[in-house]
Amino acid sequence: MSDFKPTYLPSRRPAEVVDCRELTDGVVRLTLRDEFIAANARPAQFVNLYTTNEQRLSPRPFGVCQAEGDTFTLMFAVVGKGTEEFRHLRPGQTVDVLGPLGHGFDLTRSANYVLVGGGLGVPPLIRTAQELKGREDAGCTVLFGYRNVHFADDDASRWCDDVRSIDESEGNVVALLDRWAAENGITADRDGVLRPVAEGERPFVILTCGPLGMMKAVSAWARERGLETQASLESRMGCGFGTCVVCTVHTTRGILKTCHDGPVFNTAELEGWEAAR
Amino acid sequence: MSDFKPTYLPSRRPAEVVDCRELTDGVVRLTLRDEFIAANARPAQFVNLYTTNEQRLSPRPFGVCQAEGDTFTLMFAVVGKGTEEFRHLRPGQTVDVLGPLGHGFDLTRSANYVLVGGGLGVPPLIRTAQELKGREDAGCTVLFGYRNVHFADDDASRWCDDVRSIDESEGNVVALLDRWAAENGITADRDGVLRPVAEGERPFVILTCGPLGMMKAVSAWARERGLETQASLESRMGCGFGTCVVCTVHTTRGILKTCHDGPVFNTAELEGWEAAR
Amino acid sequence: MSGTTMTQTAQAATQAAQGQAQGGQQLPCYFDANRTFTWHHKTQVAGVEWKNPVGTASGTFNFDAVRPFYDVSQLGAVSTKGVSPVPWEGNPVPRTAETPAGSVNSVGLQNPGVDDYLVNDLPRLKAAGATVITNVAGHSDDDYAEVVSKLADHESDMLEINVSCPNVSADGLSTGTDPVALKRLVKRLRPLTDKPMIVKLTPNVTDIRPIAEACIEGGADALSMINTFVGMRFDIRTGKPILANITGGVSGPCVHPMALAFVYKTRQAFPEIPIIGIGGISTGEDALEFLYAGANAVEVGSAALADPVAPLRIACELDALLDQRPELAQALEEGRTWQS
Amino acid sequence: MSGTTMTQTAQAATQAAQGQAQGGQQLPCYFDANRTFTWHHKTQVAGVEWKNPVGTASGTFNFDAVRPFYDVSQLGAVSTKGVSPVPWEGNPVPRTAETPAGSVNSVGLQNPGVDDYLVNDLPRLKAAGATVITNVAGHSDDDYAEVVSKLADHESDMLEINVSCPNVSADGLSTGTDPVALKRLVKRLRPLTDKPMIVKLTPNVTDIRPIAEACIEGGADALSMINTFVGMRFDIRTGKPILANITGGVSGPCVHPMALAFVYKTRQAFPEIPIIGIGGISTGEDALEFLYAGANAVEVGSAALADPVAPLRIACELDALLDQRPELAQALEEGRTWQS
Ligand SMILES: Cc1cc2nc3c(=O)[nH]c(=O)nc-3n(C[C@H](O)[C@H](O)[C@H](O)COP(=O)(O)OP(=O)(O)OC[C@H]3O[C@@H](n4cnc5c(N)ncnc54)[C@H](O)[C@@H]3O)c2cc1C
Ligand SMILES: Cc1cc2nc3c(=O)[nH]c(=O)nc-3n(C[C@H](O)[C@H](O)[C@H](O)COP(=O)(O)OP(=O)(O)OC[C@H]3O[C@@H](n4cnc5c(N)ncnc54)[C@H](O)[C@@H]3O)c2cc1C
Ligand SMILES: Cc1cc2nc3c(=O)[nH]c(=O)nc-3n(C[C@H](O)[C@H](O)[C@H](O)COP(=O)(O)O)c2cc1C
Ligand SMILES: Cc1cc2nc3c(=O)[nH]c(=O)nc-3n(C[C@H](O)[C@H](O)[C@H](O)COP(=O)(O)O)c2cc1C
Ligand code: FES
Ligand code: FES
Repeated sequence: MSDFKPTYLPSRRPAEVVDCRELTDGVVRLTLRDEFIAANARPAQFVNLYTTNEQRLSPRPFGVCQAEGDTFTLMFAVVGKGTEEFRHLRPGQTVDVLGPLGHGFDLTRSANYVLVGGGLGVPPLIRTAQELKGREDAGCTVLFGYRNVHFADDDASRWCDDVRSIDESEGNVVALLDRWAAENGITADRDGVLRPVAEGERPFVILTCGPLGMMKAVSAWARERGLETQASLESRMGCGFGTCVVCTVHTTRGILKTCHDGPVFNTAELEGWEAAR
Repeated sequence: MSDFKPTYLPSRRPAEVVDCRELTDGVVRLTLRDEFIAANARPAQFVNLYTTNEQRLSPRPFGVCQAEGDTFTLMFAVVGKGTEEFRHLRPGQTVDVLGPLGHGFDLTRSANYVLVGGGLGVPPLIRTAQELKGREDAGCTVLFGYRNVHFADDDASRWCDDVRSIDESEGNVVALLDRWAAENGITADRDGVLRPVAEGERPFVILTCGPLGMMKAVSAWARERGLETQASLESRMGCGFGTCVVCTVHTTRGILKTCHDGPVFNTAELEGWEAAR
Repeated sequence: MSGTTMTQTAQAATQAAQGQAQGGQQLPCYFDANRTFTWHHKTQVAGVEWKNPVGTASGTFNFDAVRPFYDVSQLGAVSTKGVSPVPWEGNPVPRTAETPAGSVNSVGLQNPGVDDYLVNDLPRLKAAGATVITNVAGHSDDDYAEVVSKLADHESDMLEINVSCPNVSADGLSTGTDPVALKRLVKRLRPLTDKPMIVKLTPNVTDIRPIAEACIEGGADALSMINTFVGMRFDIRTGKPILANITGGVSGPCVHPMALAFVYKTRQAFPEIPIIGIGGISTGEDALEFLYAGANAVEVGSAALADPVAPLRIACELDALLDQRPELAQALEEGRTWQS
Repeated sequence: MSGTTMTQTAQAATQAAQGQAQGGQQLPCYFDANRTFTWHHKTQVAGVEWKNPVGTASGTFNFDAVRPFYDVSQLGAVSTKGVSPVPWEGNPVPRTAETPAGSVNSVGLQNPGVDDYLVNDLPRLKAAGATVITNVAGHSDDDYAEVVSKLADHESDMLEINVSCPNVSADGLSTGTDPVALKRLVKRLRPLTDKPMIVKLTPNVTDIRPIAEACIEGGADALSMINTFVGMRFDIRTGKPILANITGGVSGPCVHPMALAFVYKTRQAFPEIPIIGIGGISTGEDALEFLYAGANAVEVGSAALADPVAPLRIACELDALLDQRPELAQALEEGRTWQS
């Protein structure tokens, strides 16, 4: 890692492709070399990728999944033209990146973090598990819901001993949460009050990322049990770094930008969020 | 070569890059594989190349320089964004091509063809020399004018025994023509009448391609000596195959399209051409 | 709506068009016109049936130029180069300059005139089996009237009155920007022919709705939009405009989002009038967006300059997309649209 | 005009920006803002000196967002997000969709209002050494008057009256399309401030000249153009518009040729009025074309969304291009243009 301390952050720049492979049909893990991102990307921060097709100038934001040495990985689903292009990246090629961007999960508390992910919401949670691995004062449980193939369990298991997952044939991620809650003696009584945390025990904090419906269900589930939830949101972005104001979200703190003030928000501050849509 | 006789010509398609090398600073020889172009490109016909930059959709026309087997070569100067891109093509990559396009030199006469080229006008003339090589009823002399490096002499010499060239430090191509004329007893008398072609001797025909000023000078020189000149013209093109009518040229036959009716025109039919501009 | 031939063929075409991936670079499209086409989804424009919703746009189709590349009768329709009463020379060269994801041209409606058209172009196009839209150009109301009268007894399937070309009049403006003049013109042309009359509109206006209204009130059977935007480029070596005519008309993918808004706004204001969407179409998906905006059909322009077979490829891609959208396909077939 | 530092640096920057070639693929640009800048070529806009001719366009510059990336005082000027009398919420999301070589946005002028601006934004921008153009937004003449009055005693260097945003009013039209309303507005604002007042024009008009004339007669010190074109996109999976607001404003490289024509036509009609060229600039060469069209300066918009340092990179590239064009550089420095 270099000692160079520039006044200004590096802006958009090419990053070398180290590896690019399909984990399952249409889900790709991309490893890129960029010292700055590898050294600085906090859990749930994201990077913009840019296509080489000069007709497509908008950023494609992706949560950083893992960071090691001077490389980092992303994990993405092929859903449109940009991801279709990135799927075909090969080692030695470059792709333009900008980042790390946004504000990630707040992991400052000494807590047992429960990482609840669905579909392609799992990458930022894997980075979170990685970050928590070194922490003596924090615990980590991973609960992932997949459509079918459990594509991210291996990567998550590198950083967390307690990875559980489920797919559509078996149920959804809330079922996993229920099971986990039962094991940990967490119950929602009639008043939605959590069994009090025992003296000296760490509180539980839910971190979630995935489809909107899933995150809302998780947040509602947690609220009923008196647990804090931090959710990493998605939004169509015009810049990704706080300039264009196209990615707004209504919060108790006012209208904020998903890219710059988020993507992570405490769900308590998301106005009428669990009900809306 | 395949026996397939389709009803319709192949349209725009990718061609494999076989070789791409810089002959001198900013002049590139590009070898592409395309059976159809290799088999069909007549002298002074051209092909369109298309960039991969999706902001640049206009065709880049280039005269076919040589055709061998299922490959053909182009020779181009790096002058702008498209040629800058093509300069970096590497074997195994592809580039989109369309062609062969246009009407080339009329070589039906039994004649001694004098190929007068300047700068990047030489490629179609090299293809012409190649075509004439097999002809018992035709002669071929190549006269090339360069800015400095004689980059195309080697390629021309593959097809023609009589290649002469000149660069700016030595004079211009009209000086070469003068020398050639003297050797061949061609003189312009006061009335601009050529020494009559002797019985049984083949007439001389000038074929020229290069900068406009050069072609006009060559055409004027030839007219003074009673020689026919065919010139291969350039024009900014919108399609290259006769649809968009942006490449017009005024002729005695009316307003014609450089791409479809040319690029080769007998200079006698180009209205006020030698004088204009 | 029969046979699986086309479904398969069109899918193959679409796949080929989307390109097979190769080391991060998309293989450019290669569409083979040497095959049999079966169309599943026709449309209607002002009562005229198109065998598919994809036509060519005026000035970007030339029979002699493209007949070596594909069977023009397979298109929904072909719109010809603008035809004027007498031959027009057009503008000096250079007439084209490249722009980001587009180009700007100043052809200036060069054409050999209506008499030549009726002898040399139209009969051959009809003999080739094409559904022909004759595009009509003029410098004055008299010009238009003369051409429309001469066309009335000949075999075009539709007329398309170009009131929008920014090249011809002194400062790039045209009848198409003035509702009063436009209504007068359309009213005058209406009785001169029984053929369905499309009026083709310019985007260089503040509000398209009064313009569209003028056409409808004047008796237009359909609208097509958009023609080109006024634009220009400079040569940074000389500091001079690239086009000899200084300004020209911008077209290509760059105008697609604007063209969609023109069609959508017109459709919202006028639920019934048939609309042909034009502007920046280079894939079946681009065409589909126009159908969702409320168009009955589309015309492909600049894309046909970058690849002569593009209109046919796009027709194939759209046919496959419509296979998956029976509701939209049904509406078009019945002369309705997605928005009506 | 001293020192060779910048010439070399700017050339290096330009080369980096043009990309080093690598196996047929251009290496994307990488501009390093961690260095010292020396500018050779300043310009003047309505008597205000810009240290170079490149500013940022309104809505595509946010101090907090870009200060980590570069020193904003190095730009010719920065135009702020439109400021309204009270906070505006803007439109619902999604507010952006991709278009060919551009994008369409429907932010709807969200901003925290002029009082917040005067406390939180302006002082910090000035403290950072920026030349500040405060962009003014309004739904009514009163709105504009209120903002301009409040700004009058504060430290912006120029005001830019946005009479053109297609997002705010019901159907995407605005004061900027009506010469009478526009002249009335500018006349009313003129006496409210001593600051140089730029009027920013919309391209969604039939003819820019009467619009420009209205501004000049109303007392505008300068014009900036263009704002965005009305456009939209559809989601082909749902058949619905992508933007929650249905239509939005199109910007990016796609509008460059149109923007050049707007500037050129205005300059031909009005040789004296200072003009800031805006639209589709993503390289120094794009900016240079505006100067050849007759602009005194330029503003960079969308390019700054695809790369925060783009305006500074473009300023470097343009500085190097002007080194080779002493005549043009001289004209700008003296407050003249290439066309005057
Ligand atoms: C903060 C953040 C983190 C994300 N992290 C991941 C991740 O780790 N893995 C992953 O698979 N996906 C992630 N996404 C979603 C991802 O950005 C989109 O799937 C991707 O941009 C689609 O690009 P495309 O070109 O294939 O789609 P297209 O539909 O062709 O894209 C067109 C435009 O729409 C935008 N767009 C389309 N879908 C989305 C979307 N869901 N969210 C935001 N913009 C969209 C694109 O960025 C582009 O500008 C994240 C999104 C955000 C906002
Ligand atoms: C029939 C024909 C044959 C040609 N053969 C050759 C050849 O064998 N070798 C060679 O080096 N050059 C040849 N040229 C010129 C060549 O087409 C241009 O140099 C090339 O298109 C420049 O592309 P660019 O992207 O580098 O330039 P840019 O300036 O970036 O191109 C911008 C646009 O302008 C067009 N353009 C620019 N310069 C020319 C030009 N001189 N002629 C036509 N269009 C131009 C481009 O095609 C493109 O559409 C030929 C031109 C024609 C018309
Ligand atoms: C070279 C060229 C010539 C054109 N000539 C005509 C014409 O004669 N009449 C007309 O109505 N439109 C003409 N147009 C406009 C097109 O028909 C079409 O409206 C426009 O190009 C937008 O579509 P596109 O983006 O698909 O090209 C011409 C366009 C081009 C590019
Ligand atoms: C996201 C976004 C927000 C914008 N907001 C404003 C604004 O508040 N006021 C304004 O006058 N123009 C606004 N514009 C228009 C730009 O300032 C500029 O005129 C336009 O984008 C064209 O320039 P470009 O092609 O370089 O982007 C906005 C543009 C974008 C892309
Ligand atoms: S995406 Fe631009 S502010 Fe969030
Ligand atoms: S370039 Fe289109 S007709 Fe010649």
